[in-house]
Amino acid sequence: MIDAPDIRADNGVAARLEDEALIVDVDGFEGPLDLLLTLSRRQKVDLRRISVLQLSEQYLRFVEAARALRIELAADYLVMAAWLAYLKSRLLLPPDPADEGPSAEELAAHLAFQLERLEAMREAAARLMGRDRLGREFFARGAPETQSIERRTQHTATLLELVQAYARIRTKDDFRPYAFDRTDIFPLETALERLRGMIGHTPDWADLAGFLPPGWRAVGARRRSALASTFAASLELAKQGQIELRQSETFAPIRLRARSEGRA
Amino acid sequence: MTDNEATARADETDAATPSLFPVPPLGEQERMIEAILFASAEPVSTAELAKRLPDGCDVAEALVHLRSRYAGRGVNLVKVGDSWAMRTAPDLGWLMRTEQVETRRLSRAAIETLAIIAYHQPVTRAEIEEIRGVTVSKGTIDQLMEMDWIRFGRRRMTPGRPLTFMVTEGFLDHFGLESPRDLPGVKELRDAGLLDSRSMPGGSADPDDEDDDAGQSELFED
Amino acid sequence: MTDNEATARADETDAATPSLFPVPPLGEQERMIEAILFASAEPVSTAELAKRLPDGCDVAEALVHLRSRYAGRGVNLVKVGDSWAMRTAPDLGWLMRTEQVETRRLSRAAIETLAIIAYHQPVTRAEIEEIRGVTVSKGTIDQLMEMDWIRFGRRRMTPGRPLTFMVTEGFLDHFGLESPRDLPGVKELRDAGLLDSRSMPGGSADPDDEDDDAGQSELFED
Repeated sequence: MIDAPDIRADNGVAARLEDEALIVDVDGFEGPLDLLLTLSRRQKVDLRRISVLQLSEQYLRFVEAARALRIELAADYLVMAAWLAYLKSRLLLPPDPADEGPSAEELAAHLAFQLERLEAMREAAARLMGRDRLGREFFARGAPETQSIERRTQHTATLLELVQAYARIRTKDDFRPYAFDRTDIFPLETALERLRGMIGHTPDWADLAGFLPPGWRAVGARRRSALASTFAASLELAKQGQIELRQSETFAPIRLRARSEGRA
Repeated sequence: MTDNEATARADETDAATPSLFPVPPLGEQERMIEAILFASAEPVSTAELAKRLPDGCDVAEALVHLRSRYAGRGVNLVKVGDSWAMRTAPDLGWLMRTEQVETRRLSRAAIETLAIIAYHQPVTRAEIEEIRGVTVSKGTIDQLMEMDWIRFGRRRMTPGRPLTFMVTEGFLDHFGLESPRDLPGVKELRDAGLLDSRSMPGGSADPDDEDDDAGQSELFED
Repeated sequence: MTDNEATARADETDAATPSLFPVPPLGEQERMIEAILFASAEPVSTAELAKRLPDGCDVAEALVHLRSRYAGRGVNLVKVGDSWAMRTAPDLGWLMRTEQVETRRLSRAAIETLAIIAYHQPVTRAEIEEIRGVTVSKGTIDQLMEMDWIRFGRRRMTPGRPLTFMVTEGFLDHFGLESPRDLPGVKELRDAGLLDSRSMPGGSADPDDEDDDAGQSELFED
């Protein structure tokens, strides 16, 4: 640990022992403000008269000691250390008239206010918990009376249930399996139906592409989907013996015609 | 409570063991029995009362006084077998009727429908179904209407001019809300630890939620 | 009851449903309220009492009488927010060992968060964090909600429209408080400026501060 020259010369050893005790307990602190409040008690003065400069030094010394002991402090403790180092330098230097924003004294006063407020809330919490409490010092009716003739069912819900229901829907929504956009899909069933209706009028060889429904003929995803479905439908009809298919060579247009009894 | 009371109480705690303390005055014994009978879930026997009161108390005598104190009141001290209990005066039984209202939780379908209306109002039935992913039964809407938690809003100016639903004053009142805008968003719920993340598949839910919330605040933007 | 009273009251109710029944005398109204409050373990609101009593009853007046009747008794009439309840006298707590319930132990963080919400309400999560100097863990808010000690308040009308938290009637009941104004030391704290929401001068100050104070003083207005 480094003894900076500005440390009060009061009992250095005792202070160091106290620091080490604090470091061991660091997990017990509820953040840097809590630690500062504990440190401030060493000054044994009213929080309104606390020396923020001295407190900053105490805190920085604590952080230094932790570093020396290779104890890792959470980030918020280091952020506070950086801020206090800045505040300390501002408090020690003569004020720069060009400086904008709050003065070092204002910042220090705010820190003192925060500590005072936190301590006040701690005390208030203790007083609150120390009050006479229902089920401990005073009691409600042990046997509430609900004898009665009329029965009426009434439904109810709490706000928590309501918002949780909503959250449940929304989160379920987030995880709904990805569904294809159906607007660009030409289903097989539709193609089959369409083709079946048309083959009666197709005694001669006709190009498969000619059977695509209107609106699905332009090049693109819709045409690909319609073509695939219509082709699959034509295979199905061929299998059922209702049509004949022909392709002169690989990649040549596929042609089809109705299968007539006479030709068979 | 005052310090005096605290001290007094600490002193009296010892009273059950052979007592160095004076027997409390009869009026005080009456108070004690009154409190015990009030707070007890079951009728309390004279013997049990004697055991719980400080040594030297005259339970029988105090009960006589207490009984006459409650005579003709809205609540009476009655003897049930060998025990004592406080009971509503028989002539006021009719007042207890509303006590018997049986409250049941809303069904899941109803609460989800209600939540969607609250968060998305004014909203059409088709939109509710779109969000829930299932059809909304007429019974659900009727139930929520009957509870005076939802009402019809104006018609949507779209083909078919569908009706919309909104929540009512009664809804806001029941849920202690100033306006539907005060409903927390999904992200706020998560931050408050009110979302059961176990129910979410995969558990890597978070990145999507910002969206949700944005959607909602957008919804309520003026 | 006298004929005079009956006539007087008949005049008053004409506006509502013309009642065929005379208003019960005040003593009888007191009995009815006594019975209702004894029968319920939960506080009952003034509005609910008025609803359950016959038309034309003066609930507020009857409550005043009932309260003084039970002053100093083993069971007292207490006010909880806008509601009323019968509760055993706190100085007799030592007698009630058998009725005592183990309350869940709260963490220090939860206790402090609760106190901050009670004293600063309506308060946002960011403000709680500003006061404690650490983030509020998810479990804390969740736990306090589940105990029915805190609830959502209205949103703060500032950028981001953050939610606020407030304490509930259940909180007041548990801690024997008539209203948040009766929190221990609240006046001293306010006078000392310790309930002001003051943020770091010149820092990335919350623009909500003006609004803060408005919300709070409104709450504690007498």
